[in-house]
Amino acid sequence: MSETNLDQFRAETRAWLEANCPETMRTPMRGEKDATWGGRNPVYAHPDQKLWMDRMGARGWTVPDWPSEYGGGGLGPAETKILREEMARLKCRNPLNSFGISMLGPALLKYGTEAQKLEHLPKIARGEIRWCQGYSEPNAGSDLAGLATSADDAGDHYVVNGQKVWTSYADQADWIFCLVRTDKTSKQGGISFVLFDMASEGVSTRPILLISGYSPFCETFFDNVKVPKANRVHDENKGWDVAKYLLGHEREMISGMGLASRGEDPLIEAARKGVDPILRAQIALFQVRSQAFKAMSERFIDELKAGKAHPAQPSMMKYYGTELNKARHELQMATGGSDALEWESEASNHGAAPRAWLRTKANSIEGGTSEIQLNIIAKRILDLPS
Amino acid sequence: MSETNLDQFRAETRAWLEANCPETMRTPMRGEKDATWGGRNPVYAHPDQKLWMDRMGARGWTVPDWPSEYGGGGLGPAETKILREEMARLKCRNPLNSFGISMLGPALLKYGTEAQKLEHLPKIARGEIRWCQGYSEPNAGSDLAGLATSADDAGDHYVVNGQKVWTSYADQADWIFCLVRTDKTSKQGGISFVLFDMASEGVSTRPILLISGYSPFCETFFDNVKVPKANRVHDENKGWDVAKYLLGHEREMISGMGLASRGEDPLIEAARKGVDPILRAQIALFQVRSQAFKAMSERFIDELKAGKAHPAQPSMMKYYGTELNKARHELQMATGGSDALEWESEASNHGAAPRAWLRTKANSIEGGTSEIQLNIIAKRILDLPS
Amino acid sequence: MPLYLTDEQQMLRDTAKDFVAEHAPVSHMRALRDANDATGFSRDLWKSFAELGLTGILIPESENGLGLGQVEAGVVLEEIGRNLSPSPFLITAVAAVEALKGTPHAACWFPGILAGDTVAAIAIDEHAKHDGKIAMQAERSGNGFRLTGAKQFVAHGHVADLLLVAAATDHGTTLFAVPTDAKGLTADPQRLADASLAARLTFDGVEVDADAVVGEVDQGDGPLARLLSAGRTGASAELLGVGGGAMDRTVAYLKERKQFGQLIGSFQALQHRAAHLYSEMEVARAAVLKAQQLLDAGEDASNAVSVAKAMTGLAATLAVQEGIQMHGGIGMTDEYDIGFYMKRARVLAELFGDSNFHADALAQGAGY
Amino acid sequence: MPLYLTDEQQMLRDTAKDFVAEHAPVSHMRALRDANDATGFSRDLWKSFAELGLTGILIPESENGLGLGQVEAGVVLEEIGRNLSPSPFLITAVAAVEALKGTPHAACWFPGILAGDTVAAIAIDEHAKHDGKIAMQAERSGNGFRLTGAKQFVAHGHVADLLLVAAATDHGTTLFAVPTDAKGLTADPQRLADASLAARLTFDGVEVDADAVVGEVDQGDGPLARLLSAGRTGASAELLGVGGGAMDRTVAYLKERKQFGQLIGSFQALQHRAAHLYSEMEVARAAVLKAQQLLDAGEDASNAVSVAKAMTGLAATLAVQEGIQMHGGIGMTDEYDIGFYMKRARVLAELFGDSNFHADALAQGAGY
Repeated sequence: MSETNLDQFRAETRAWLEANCPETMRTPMRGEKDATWGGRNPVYAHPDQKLWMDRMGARGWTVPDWPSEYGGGGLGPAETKILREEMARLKCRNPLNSFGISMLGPALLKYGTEAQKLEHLPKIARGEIRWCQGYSEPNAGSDLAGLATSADDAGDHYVVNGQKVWTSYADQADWIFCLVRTDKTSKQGGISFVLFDMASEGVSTRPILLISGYSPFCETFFDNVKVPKANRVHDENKGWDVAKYLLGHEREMISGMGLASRGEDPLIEAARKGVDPILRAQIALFQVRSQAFKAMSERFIDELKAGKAHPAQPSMMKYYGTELNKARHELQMATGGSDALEWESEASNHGAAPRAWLRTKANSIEGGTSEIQLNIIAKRILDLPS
Repeated sequence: MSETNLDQFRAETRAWLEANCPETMRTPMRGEKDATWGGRNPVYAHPDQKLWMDRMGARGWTVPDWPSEYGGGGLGPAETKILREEMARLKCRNPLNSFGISMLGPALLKYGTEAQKLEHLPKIARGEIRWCQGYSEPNAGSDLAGLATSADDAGDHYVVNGQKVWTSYADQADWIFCLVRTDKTSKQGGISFVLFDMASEGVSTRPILLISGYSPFCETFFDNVKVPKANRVHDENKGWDVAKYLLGHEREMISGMGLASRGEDPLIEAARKGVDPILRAQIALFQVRSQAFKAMSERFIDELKAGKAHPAQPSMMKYYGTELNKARHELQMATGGSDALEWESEASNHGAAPRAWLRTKANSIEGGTSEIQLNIIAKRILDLPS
Repeated sequence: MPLYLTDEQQMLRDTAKDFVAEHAPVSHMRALRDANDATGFSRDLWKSFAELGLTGILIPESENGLGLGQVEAGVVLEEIGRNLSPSPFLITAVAAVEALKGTPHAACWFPGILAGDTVAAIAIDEHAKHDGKIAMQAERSGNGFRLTGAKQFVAHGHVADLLLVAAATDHGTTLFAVPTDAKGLTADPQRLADASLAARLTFDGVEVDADAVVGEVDQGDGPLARLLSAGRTGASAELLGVGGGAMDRTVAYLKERKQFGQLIGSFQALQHRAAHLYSEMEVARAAVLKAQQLLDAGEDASNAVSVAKAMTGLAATLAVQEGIQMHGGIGMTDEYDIGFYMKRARVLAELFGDSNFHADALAQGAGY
Repeated sequence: MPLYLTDEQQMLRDTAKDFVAEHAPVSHMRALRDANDATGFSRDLWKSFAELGLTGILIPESENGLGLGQVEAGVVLEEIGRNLSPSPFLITAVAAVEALKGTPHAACWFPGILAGDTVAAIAIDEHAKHDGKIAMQAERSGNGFRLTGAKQFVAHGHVADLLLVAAATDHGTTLFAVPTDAKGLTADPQRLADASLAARLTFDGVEVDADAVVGEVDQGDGPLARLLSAGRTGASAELLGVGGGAMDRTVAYLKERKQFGQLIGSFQALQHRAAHLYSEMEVARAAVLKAQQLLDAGEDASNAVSVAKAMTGLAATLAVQEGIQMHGGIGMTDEYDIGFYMKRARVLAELFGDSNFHADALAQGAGY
């Protein structure tokens, strides 16, 4: 697209967003509850969330760079960037949070059959189906090779038995993408990647109460769940390839956490109101890393799109971004003093600050611990010996 | 000794020190060159150094808690502490720096024969013989079990061949205490601890120029050096016990490094003159650890004397103290700015600050690296598995 | 005085260790939380403390207490910290007793404390950060004073019998011992992250008699300093227990959890981090004992107290952070106790000034 | 503009990499040091830089330069840093050129710079810490000014042909281009820790003409800001090379050194530290490129420049510290190059403001 056409695209985009993004969706989110997840049984803190999601979904702008035949916006990189910039300018909220968008979608685009893409991607784009991820197991932690959930061959389908843990929002999800063992003789080689409806017979979930007082994760149990083989993505026993590809996308998403959210940085706002001189120094030094990492995130995305990023670079982003986010919340707790210790009061928005702080402690654990990322960097980027 | 007698001892000690410690020996040392090492070929930056060493040596107060029959002061713990306090009060310089005092002496007191004690300890106490330590070897680094310097049995003596490295002041030392391999079939079990004169035929040294521009260490070569078996300390092949015992004493000494030297803390003095607010914060937080470690040093010495310290606690002291000392000098360099970068000028006292800073980088390497200390703490104190 | 526990102190430690672990382990705190307990601690447990004599640990023998010092109080506090036991011990038996000792208030309040009936609260903080500034006004009113203003982060403030309040008077600061049923005083208890309760207090022209003054009018800095020294040192000791408890659980977990077919405690990167943490905790322990001994010897301890509070804040924070990270996913679950350690450490780190506050105090004290 | 090097920039990098590694490797710097070289760099090497056109990298094509930007200058500086090559490039070809560009002084000085004959020096600092404060006086004197005062940390100050001096005038700061043979100007060269030379300058009533003013009288903040932005960003790029060079050598050493019968690079604790270091260096690299691109685009880059300088200071400092520690004993010897990296990093970290200075500037810029 030429410069002139891009300018025109920007003008049209701006006009459309101004006309279609409700005012309420241009205010900062007050917490996780304001996030829009869609799905069969959606929950909206405000009706404008649905309006905004539907409008964006209809244009495919929830997934602007996916092909339009799969419900995407069909935009090129330059247009996608313009859309992102214009949304930032207007402070538009994200119209749809979705593991379908950030994780499964890219994997389906790469490994899915045409039928799988046509079936699942448009529903993801429009927020009709909410997905969850079945990777971790109670005894496999960071060690996916120890995966035990079994999928026995029963002709045209598999029979799945086992247990997953840390399944994000499994109790609210409609479908799951799931790693299962189809061959017990090999470790990483015996894993397949399958999709199935959480309403299938034999699926049950149990929320896990976290130290933050919230339950974003579940234990998920499979008791003789029938999964059609047509729902397997990529070849049998090749699920590890899909999983690795998808984990890279997950890390990319999670690594954005070190950055301040759009709009004012609450840490800087607190510092402006006055903090002790040592905390001020700590915040200033944090800003150095935080702003440098912001540049790193931009560089990483640019390099990724240009195919210039080291394949293990997502590990570095995940490590650095999550550690930074933990540090940010430690500093925010310090600025808040005893106000930020209140757990239930109205004034504290029901303990938003301490709950968010505690929630960040999982950042460096979920999606591969910091230790795993450092191992990967050491081995795959620095080529250090075993 | 009763309280009254201790008070009397304090009064007498104070009077004696006031009468016998030259004024020049009550001024702060301006650098390593002001240290008194004694030996056959002593070097004194000021003649009072010799006077002060001789006077203290004659009373055995260079080693106040050694038995008087071996040249020590024969003082009990309470008197020793009083002497130390009174010396600190008068700001007396250390009369004698000596690896004989800090390392070999304690090992000889524990493992030496009566003849060895009588021969060596009094000369150490009076600063007549300067000792060096032959532990490290070029390919053995932190890994003493890989020790290769051989001592072949030749009846009443050994014939020693090999090479040591990092021998502190070997080019200025009179005698060496040295680990040699007397049995090649066992690793740590085949090592013996021997003493010999550096003037023996076949001994040669080569100073190692360090990044600080100084050469406190040497490579030391042994070419068919004859060492009488009577010079072996403890049993043959039991040198490892002596070495470990001695290393503990060395670490104890080195761990004192995290503490500011006597008198004004130069870091605080610099902070008082004005530093940027972030450096001020860093210095303040450093002071927390530095003063806490001062308490830890007191606690460690008290526990050690009472036999309450964990046998591996010297590793913790060595680790913490040396890392703290490196941090201290990083901060001092920051306070000094470009003044502290000058390497040769008169104003900078020939680069005292940057040379001292660079010197500290060896603290966490010599006498067992920080990594080795952390291994020891993990294994021997925390009992973590291999 | 050598910098380790005497045999007697060691014996007290053994007693306290067994007692607290048996009567108030972490499960006790969890049960109170799950029951949404409105008191913030168990009154029965407080009675048991009294029966052992512990509530009077700092009360002179002449007044029927144990007549012991900060070292001994710290021994108890460390076990309270290690077991995350909700208890008025720090505020009542340590900080308040230290402030009242030697004043006419002692005769009034000590018997109740000794009996395990009385609980005190301390109202100093007026902002979210402890900053040592007292702006709340106590105006002269008849024979006494009228207190107007607000305080926050007042542990046990909603159930206390006695309130120690610092307020500004004409020519300085004055410390008041205020009965909690005084008219015009309202307490709004808030559940904190660690499930403890602290109140926001509002003083709406609260009238107190002249004899509510602790020490002299305008001379409150003295008793306040004693209160804060004991409170800070005690909080440091409790933090030592919290950090130490977190570390012990974590090291134990490293020895039992397997990954990639190996005990995770055999991974060198974790070993080094655990060893570093051990070192920090040991150094913090020395700093606390130093402060306690100086206070007990009646020597100037202000620097040492700040070092102790700052260092335990740093070390315990590291302990709980490493604790959660090394536990991995299960460390994030409410079901495991390690998360409670993180929450409690945060609250104690903030109490009576955080590490930065005390580092800054050290710097100011050193003249920079 | 994507945040990576264009193909042309990548080609320049390859050229610079080969050229600097061949003509000015660390052994070149070592040889100069061992010879106690009094110039501080090799004039022949500077000529070679000129022959490649590099001395004019920022000089507009219309004035016979390469007309490139900060990104390209940084590419060269990174290789200079990686090889610890003593060179006037940063001060002369980057900072000074940027200050003189578009002024009448360009015509006077650029030809000499392009030819590799002219070397510049920059006299800003008046204290041991770069603090941005200019107190040195330039009094009106006849048609010109009389400069009195002292400057320090002036790289190449004793051999430069041109001196850019910031001084206080009646209503602001003025930047002067002073010939180094001016009467009353004395340069006292000092060997620094990294074996480079920097001068302490004394101005004893140095008379300069009015046309020595760069830009306008009292309006020196403009050219000074351009000079400092380019100098800081350039120093950041050089630090990236120093840190990167130290890291590369260290990682290589981890793959060759054995201890306890194993390559030390297989020890997980060292692997994690190396991986952390890699991450810091990558983040620093992004920060530098961001600042360079913003400067080249003519956008406000003051925050980005401070982030770059502060972040490279932190990352390179970690790189050299880990470098020495992981090399163990031999890292402490003068014979090994890794120590030179530590020394050079220290000097560059201090140049034009250290990490703390820039973190503080960020804080002030953000209004806290």
